Amino acid sequence: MAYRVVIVGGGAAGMQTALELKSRGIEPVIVERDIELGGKVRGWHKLFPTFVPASDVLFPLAQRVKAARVRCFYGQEVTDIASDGVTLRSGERIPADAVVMATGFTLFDAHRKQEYGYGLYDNVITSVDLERMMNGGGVTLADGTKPQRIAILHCVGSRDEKVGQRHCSKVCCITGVKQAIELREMFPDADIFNFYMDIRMFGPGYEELYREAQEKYNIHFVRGRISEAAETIDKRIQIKAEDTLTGRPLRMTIDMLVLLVGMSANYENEGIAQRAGLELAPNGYFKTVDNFLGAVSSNRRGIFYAGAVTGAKSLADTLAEASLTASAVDDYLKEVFNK
Amino acid sequence: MTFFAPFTIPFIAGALFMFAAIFLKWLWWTVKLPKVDRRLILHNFFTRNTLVAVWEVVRESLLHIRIFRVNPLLGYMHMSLAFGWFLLIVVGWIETSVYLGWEMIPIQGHIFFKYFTQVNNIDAHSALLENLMDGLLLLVLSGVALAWFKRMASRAMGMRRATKHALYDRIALSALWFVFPARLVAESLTAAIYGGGGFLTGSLGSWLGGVVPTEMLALIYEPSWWFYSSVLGLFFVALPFSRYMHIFTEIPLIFLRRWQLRPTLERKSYDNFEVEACSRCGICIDPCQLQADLGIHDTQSVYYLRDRRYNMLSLKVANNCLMCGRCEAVCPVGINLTTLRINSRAMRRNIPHEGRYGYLTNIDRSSGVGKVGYFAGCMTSLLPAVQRSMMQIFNAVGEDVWYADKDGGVCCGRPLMLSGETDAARKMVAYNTDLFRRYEITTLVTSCPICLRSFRDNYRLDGIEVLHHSEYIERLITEGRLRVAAGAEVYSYHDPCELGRGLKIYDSPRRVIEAVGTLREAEHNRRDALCCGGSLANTVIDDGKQQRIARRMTAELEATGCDTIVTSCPLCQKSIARTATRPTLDIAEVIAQRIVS
Amino acid sequence: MRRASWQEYQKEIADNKYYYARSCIRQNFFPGSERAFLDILTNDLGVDIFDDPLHTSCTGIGYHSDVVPLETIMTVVARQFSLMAEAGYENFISSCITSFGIYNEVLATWEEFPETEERTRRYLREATGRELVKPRSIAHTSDIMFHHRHSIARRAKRRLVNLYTGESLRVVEHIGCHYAKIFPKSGIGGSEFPYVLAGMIEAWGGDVVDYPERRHCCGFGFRNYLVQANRGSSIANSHKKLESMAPYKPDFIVANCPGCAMFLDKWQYAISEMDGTTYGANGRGIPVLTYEEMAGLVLGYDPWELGMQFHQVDVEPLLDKLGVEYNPDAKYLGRDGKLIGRPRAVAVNGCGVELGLRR
Amino acid sequence: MAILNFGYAISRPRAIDVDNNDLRKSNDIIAEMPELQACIGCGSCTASCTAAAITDFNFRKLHTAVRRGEYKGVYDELSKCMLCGKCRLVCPRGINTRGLVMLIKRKLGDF
Repeated sequence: MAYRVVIVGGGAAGMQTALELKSRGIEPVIVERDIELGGKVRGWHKLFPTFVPASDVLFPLAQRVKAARVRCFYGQEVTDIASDGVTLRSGERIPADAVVMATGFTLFDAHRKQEYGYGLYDNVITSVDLERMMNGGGVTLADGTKPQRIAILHCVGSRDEKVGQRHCSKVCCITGVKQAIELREMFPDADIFNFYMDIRMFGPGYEELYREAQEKYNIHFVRGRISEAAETIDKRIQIKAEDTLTGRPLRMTIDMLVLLVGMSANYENEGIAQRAGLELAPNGYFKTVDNFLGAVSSNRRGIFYAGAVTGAKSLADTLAEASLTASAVDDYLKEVFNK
Repeated sequence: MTFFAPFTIPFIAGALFMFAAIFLKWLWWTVKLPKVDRRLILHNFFTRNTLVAVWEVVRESLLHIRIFRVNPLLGYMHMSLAFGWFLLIVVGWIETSVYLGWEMIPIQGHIFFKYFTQVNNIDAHSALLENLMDGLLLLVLSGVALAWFKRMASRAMGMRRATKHALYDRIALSALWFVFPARLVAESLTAAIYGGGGFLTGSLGSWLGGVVPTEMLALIYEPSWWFYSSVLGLFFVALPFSRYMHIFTEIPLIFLRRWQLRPTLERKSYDNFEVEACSRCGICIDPCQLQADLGIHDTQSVYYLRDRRYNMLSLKVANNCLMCGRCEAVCPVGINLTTLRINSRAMRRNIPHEGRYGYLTNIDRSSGVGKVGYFAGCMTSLLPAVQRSMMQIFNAVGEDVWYADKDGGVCCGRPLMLSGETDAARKMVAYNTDLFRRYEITTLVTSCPICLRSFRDNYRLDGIEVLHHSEYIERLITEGRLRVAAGAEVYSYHDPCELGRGLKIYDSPRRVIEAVGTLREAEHNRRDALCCGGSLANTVIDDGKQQRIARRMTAELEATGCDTIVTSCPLCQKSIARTATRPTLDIAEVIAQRIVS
Repeated sequence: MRRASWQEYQKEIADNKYYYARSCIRQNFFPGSERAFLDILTNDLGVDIFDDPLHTSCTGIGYHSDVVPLETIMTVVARQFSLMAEAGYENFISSCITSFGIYNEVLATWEEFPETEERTRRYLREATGRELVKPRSIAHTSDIMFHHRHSIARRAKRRLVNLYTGESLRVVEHIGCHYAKIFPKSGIGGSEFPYVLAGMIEAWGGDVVDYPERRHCCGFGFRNYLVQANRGSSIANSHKKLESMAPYKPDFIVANCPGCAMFLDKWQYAISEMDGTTYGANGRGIPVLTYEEMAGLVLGYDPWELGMQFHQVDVEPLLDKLGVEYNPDAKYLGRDGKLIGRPRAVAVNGCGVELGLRR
Repeated sequence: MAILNFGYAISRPRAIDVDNNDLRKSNDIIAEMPELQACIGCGSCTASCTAAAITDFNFRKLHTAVRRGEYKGVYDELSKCMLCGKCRLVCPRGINTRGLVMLIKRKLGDF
């Protein structure tokens, strides 16, 4: 009889872990809170830095999960976990030989940065909204017209003590560059400004894309964080920032403000961790044993992590880590049960 | 006897127009010469220089010896056209004189002599003269054929690219191509109808007489002379405005140059002689690394001079030049290409306002005491190892040195000159001159060839000996003050443009290197050495292009199999080091490593 | 306000029994407003409020201008609190935004650095023989007015509606910086979208204008105004706000800070004199009201009783829109019925004088 | 109306006013040398600058200001540059700084 591993979360991390486990002859069970698989990548338009459609990654993954006949619970929320199984909100318990936490992250709620007027001004949107617009009917202002001037603000809900988000969300910088290029292609005559504190281009091809955005696509990069946004009488948005490179305040009126929202730890992590005796990092993500050989292991044997549940990660990193998780689970099962 | 026929009118009009235009041009340029230049002419007129100039005119304007040196076939083409035509005129004149005695006849009488012998029934059947004239015609025709060939396949002529021409030139060029074939046809037809002619026109004539009906020959006889006269006239009218003006410009240029006139950083009338003396032979295109390495085809000296001459010089063309001097080194006319280019940049300079560089007053960042001054240069401050090596050398020989810019100094001004901001550069020149004078140094050593060039060419430092550090080190070694240990190390040396072609310093660095190791020459060296691409003179090409130029140059140095690449310019060293796979050192570093105490 | 987030920033406000601390600027420039506050609370709402003649300036202006040291101001604040305790009250309300900021700052400092509180207790004891008793609650008087806004609405004689058009009046509200920018939690609605004045305006029938520079400072800034060399910077801030709000054609401005009300009003005069720009209708200024004046007009008080003749910018056009009956001839009459003097007629001030003569 | 003198004037805002700045020259400059946009503000140019060592010349600030449409005083400031080219050698993004100095001067200057 095959060992059974419950994977909490059916996003990219969960699916990839399931497939890897299956190929190792272990029976994965995915518990997904939503009504379908895919997680945060669902609804995303294109992936950085190569502009590959997100569906080109997500669909094959979901297809393979389906083809592998992985058992999935949909619309079920896990409230408690232990190394021998998980408990659903309904009270039902799914026993297992090991558990993988792949619940990912929560998007930072841009409402919390009140000064940017998200939810208050029509043309303040988040990077996620922009992806949805690109994936759907296209990008326009609320009144259906084309934006002439667009600002993209980096680090909304990242590296911000004021909202308790000390960490860098890692993927927003490159997303901002990617979206700036996409906007430039949609609106060749628009002025596009990226407001940033630091530009962190850590991945392969990222720096090259950044430079292309600057030189080829003529994106203006302003080193300074927008301090506040206000609506003008004609429904445009007046923003204020410091252009730190000239050491002077800067103000301008734009048609659209895109907030690059960061990744937050799930609110539920705290309760789950407390009850399961798991350690959390100060930023609310689950804490791994270490960053090296124990990068996917929790402090409780039999409970493993995959993907952004332990910190902000790109899709590429998440997929890679999921395979690692499966391998670690395999090793654990062999060690514990085959002795 | 009559020496007039209606068909000669185009020729006469063209010739009159041409000589008038040339005369006016010469006059205008000469009148506009600055006082200094006119004084130089007066001063040198009755000297041996004038005779030397005459000889040079023969060698260069007629025989084109220098082009022969670059490429014999190309040289032959130029020589056959220039010297052949010249002889045709001279021998033609002798021919008429032989038949008619020393009678003065109008110029068209000489040119269209074959026609007028028939009109005037002159008995002109000297086989020697006819064959000689046909031989000369054949010589010129061979030149024309080569010119055609060069258009079609310039590579065969030893050139990768042929010159692209302006409209004026196309007219003159097309006319010129037809001049001699037209003459051949006209003279052959004459021979066909009336007999006579040498081995070329005579044979062609008798063949034509055999195959073409007589009525037909009679019908095209007159038009053939009309055609010949017309293309000649057209060529003459176009000549003063086309590149063929070089024929008549090179002659005065040779004299002026022998009389010591030179172009300067500011434009002046003398420049016209240099600019219009360009025959657009295109020899300057091939050595240009912008062309060879980057495929840039619009900025080489030939195009630059063309654009400047026709007042269509764009700033980009003026600025897109490394000023490496490789073109200047091969220019058969000896035009001062880099100086001209600088002064056309200067024309579009900014007008500096009074307060500009006001911050230079009361600044002194020098240190140390000594009669020998060391000026590292701005770039050298990015290469601390060079400075440290120089200090080691100074210490080893116990030299007391005054350091002009150990803590960062004021630029020598040459970068500004290269960008055409000559007047701004003068402020740096004044500042640095004053600094050197104030510390009463007697020797000034610099490790930057750019600074060295400005110190020698643009500063007035009488009483101060200005040396490149390679010259200084060479002297220390020769005088026995500095003892160095020779080793087994194999070096290859890169000649910096400013040092080599700019200041003709090729041997000092080589002797210094040979004192400590083996030197292997790269494929292009000394006068032919490649530029590193980092040149300050070019503000158009981007970083990637600079690197491509450097990479090819570095590859040549590495192909020598050397252990270490040596150069003696901080800018070159930076360019080489980023593209080389083996250590790149300044000459001072090489020596400092080998000092025997 | 379109934004409901103000509800995230709430604070406890006592319903009754207030100890009233006055404002230096308002006593001098808007004496009618403080009077009106006491009248409205006592007479209209029947609330117990104690106006203590013993309390002093909080010395905040001196503190922010670097002439009063921290220890001194803490001791002064401690004295006000102990006076309140002696009078038998525990809900401290301040008429001044600067003072409100000071009280909050001092209390927070005592909280964070208990040794400063100990020291202050000692100083207070040594200097006055009093014991420090900390208040149960601290509020600004606009908080109190906000707290009772619905009671006032029920008693209202008129609403903030333009009599001629039937439309709600467009009101620019301006919140003093020290109300919530120092401690966002200390203000109703926080620092980004404070609701304290907006709540009153909405409760009384007006429309709140949300304009780009709404959050910007009026420019008073203590040293910015107090030092003449810096005054250009002070006026530039009001100028920026006025430029930003002008396209919305506000009917009046209401402020909850003594300095703001004063500067938004008086700088309009200075700007019109300096570069000829006025921001209200018909080449006049935009009237600037205190929230007590606004409340007073809603409750049917006489504008001259409210002290509105003290304004730089004429309020008559606003009174006309609201349908307030007033006696133009009584505007500059003192309590004894004699003329107290009339200001020179200028663009923003001088109703009843031919406009043509001035331009 | 007589302008009254109160002993002070309304201070000009210090902010870079992108809305009202004339960006045409700035756009021209960027179009001619797009690499200007590639500046990441590291400050190497200014740190190595020969002129900056003896005066307050700051190329990074100047070209950034130009990109925002702030031209006032830039020409005069850029005239402090000696064009020595050290900055070009140290720029991590390989920007042709000397070419830029000349381009900006040309666009803002007197020819």
